[in-house]
Amino acid sequence: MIYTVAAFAILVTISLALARAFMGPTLYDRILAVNMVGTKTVLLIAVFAVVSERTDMLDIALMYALINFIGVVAVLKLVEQGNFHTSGDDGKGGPSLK
Amino acid sequence: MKHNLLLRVIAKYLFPVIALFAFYVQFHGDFGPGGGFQAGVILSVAFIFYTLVYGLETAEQIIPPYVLRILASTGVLIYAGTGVVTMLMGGNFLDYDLLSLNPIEGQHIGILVIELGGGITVSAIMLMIFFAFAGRARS
Amino acid sequence: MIFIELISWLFIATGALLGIAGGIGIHRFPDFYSRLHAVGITDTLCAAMFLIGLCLQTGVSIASLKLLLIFIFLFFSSPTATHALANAALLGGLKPELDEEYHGHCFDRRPD
Amino acid sequence: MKYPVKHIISLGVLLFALWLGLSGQLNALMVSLGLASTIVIVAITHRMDTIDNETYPAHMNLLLLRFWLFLAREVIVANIDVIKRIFRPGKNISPQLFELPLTLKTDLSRVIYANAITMTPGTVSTNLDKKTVTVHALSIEAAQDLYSGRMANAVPEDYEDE
Amino acid sequence: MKNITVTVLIDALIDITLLAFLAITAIAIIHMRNLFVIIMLFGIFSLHSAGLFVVMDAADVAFTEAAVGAGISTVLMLATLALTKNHEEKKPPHHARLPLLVVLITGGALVYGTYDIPSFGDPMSPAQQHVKPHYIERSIEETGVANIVTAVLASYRGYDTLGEVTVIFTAGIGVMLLIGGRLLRRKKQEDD
Amino acid sequence: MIDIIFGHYNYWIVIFLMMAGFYTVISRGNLIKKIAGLNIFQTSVFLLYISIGYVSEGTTPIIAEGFTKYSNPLPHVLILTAIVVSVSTIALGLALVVRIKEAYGTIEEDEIHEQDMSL
Repeated sequence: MIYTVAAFAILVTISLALARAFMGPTLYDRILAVNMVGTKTVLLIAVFAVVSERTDMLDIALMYALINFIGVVAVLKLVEQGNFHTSGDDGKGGPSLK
Repeated sequence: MKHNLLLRVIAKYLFPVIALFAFYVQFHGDFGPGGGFQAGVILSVAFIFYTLVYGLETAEQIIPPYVLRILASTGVLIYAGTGVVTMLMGGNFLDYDLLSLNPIEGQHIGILVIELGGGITVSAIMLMIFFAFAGRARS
Repeated sequence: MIFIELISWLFIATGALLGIAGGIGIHRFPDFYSRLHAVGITDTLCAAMFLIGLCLQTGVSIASLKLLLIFIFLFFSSPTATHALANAALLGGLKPELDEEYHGHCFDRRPD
Repeated sequence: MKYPVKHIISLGVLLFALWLGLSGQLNALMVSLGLASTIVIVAITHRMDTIDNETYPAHMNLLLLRFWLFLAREVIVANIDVIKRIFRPGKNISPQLFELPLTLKTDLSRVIYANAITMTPGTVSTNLDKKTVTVHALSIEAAQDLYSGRMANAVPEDYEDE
Repeated sequence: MKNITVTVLIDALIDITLLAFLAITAIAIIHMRNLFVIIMLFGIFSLHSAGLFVVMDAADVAFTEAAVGAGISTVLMLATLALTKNHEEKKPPHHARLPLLVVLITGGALVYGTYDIPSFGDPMSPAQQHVKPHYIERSIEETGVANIVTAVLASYRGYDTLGEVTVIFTAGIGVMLLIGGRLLRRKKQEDD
Repeated sequence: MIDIIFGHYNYWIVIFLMMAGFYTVISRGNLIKKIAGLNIFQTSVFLLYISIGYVSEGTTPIIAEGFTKYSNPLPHVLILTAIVVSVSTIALGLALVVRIKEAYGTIEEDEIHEQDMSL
């Protein structure tokens, strides 16, 4: 029973984040929402894995927890340097994005 | 982004963990979800993360592009080579039963080896693709 | 036995409420930087509550160890992501809506 | 690099323990594969180390555990505060952006501090360098709390580096 | 399986909701014109589909989708964006009526076709009858591998997988041929 | 009636996604957006396969004690490799986009056509 409540709450949270992702005035609001959806998906998968007693599936949640933020790092790189090859130590900024 | 202290340190500590997880996924395809394809992608993601933070030059010092090219073809060769070995042992192509005296054991070895081949190819190719995209802007 | 069950239910229910509160938070707060704080709730305490609750359900096993690892990794990666995002927004030229009243006071020296 | 061998061994042991925890299979094949993967990763990490010259802390001391307990309490208190701000009607936040001078000595403790700031809702670290950390706070109280240096004092110093 | 009814309920709940989210996200992706936003929405798209794969009992697929969606594809698309330096899609000059018509007709035909498909999750559907029983019952004795997907992937359909690995290899070579080298400055050649 | 709706909901959404991707590919001129549409199309095909392989009250095809009903592993195998192949082919498409941008200076289809015509 509590699992259904948990899954439902996570889905409600995801839908709220999704609304922010579609409305979000700036690009960063949208990325924030994507990030939040990511964390909630980790929890959703964990809840599902425990309730269906297939704890193998926890590996998927584990991997999401590990690598979900790479996309944000890539965005930071793009905003900061405007390319993907410099290490950015020269302190030159890239083009700013609105 | 070496001057970004937080990312630099986090990349340093998280890289071995992601890489170890990739290896875990690689070798536990028999028991749980996972296998060569997923492991290859995760391993390449670990390197991509490192590249994003430390820059392409540093990453290319650690794994030079020619090593990636060799690894990518090695993976396919391991896969196809397993098939050729089973043929030389008198069976069909990719007939793992012959790899050991016990067919089950042979299957296990065969699956482990070809998953390894797949994993090496996928990770090398993904990283190669990323390096190609990232390095294109240099002139 | 039923006691542990009840405690875990309590944890999960709290986590659920916290998650929804964070979800409402990202709509209530006016600008990007303050929304970061609302997401902070769902990323930390909500996730912790869920994972502890699930841990109590599974008992001591590989599964609970993995839940614990999810918890640890989430606590490494989610602040990193938030920091990277805030940094990107700051570098990308997004101005925060600051409070006029305290702004000069707090900006450069320690208030006494 | 004062104690490279010590660092390598500690990293290796940590990774191998992680492997055993993830795998849970104790047959010879899996353990040896785990050992092999650990060695490969340690070799790659070592290669990275020699290039950018940074080390791993060899000790996971009790200070870190105490800090986590401290952080857990902070996170709960801060969460309650932010939730109150979400549900109280009207405008009840006073966002601040300020630079906080850092007194911590090593990179690792600076990063731990910045992540701890981010983890407590109400404050987010938006930029970090050797001397300062830029923080966005939701309220003046949260900002003052950071200025008081309570959290910075609790961060464990990794005194083996540098 | 003490939780069977709960599992079925949660299955249905997550399945229906996430599919609806997917549809909404797809509409948003079509609607948005900022390419950066589209790439970010793709992250959500991938997360939802990974969640759906988990619910539809495809752990391996979910794993792959998660690894690819969270890591590679976002980064690659951002890298392309960095290279093309084009962040805004041009407004289409006219309303696309013909494509809409084509899509509506095709979609209508496909929906009409679904009436002959067995219901979702029907254990007696033809797709479940052919080779599946063999895989489920015999794979553990024939290969000794608990994960049937791995057994099928690596053993029963090893040829297929060899082909797939070769395709990936070839795609990698293609990318290297296209953009592998450094960008040659055309200006310099013209100057000479 | 309700059976038909719940039994075919998945397929309808899949068809919707497929058509959404198709529409994006044929109606939009921006090449990156076209690739995004292609990606939606691919995901819909993945979902279709996995939906067909699903068995209600079943579980993941990893043999464990206490489970008897498993979903069909064959679609999983096909889609698992298809996802990795799809990302490498998408990378190939993106590489082509990069080359087109370098050659034409634009990634809008109509502008590329114009330049081709004016030659």
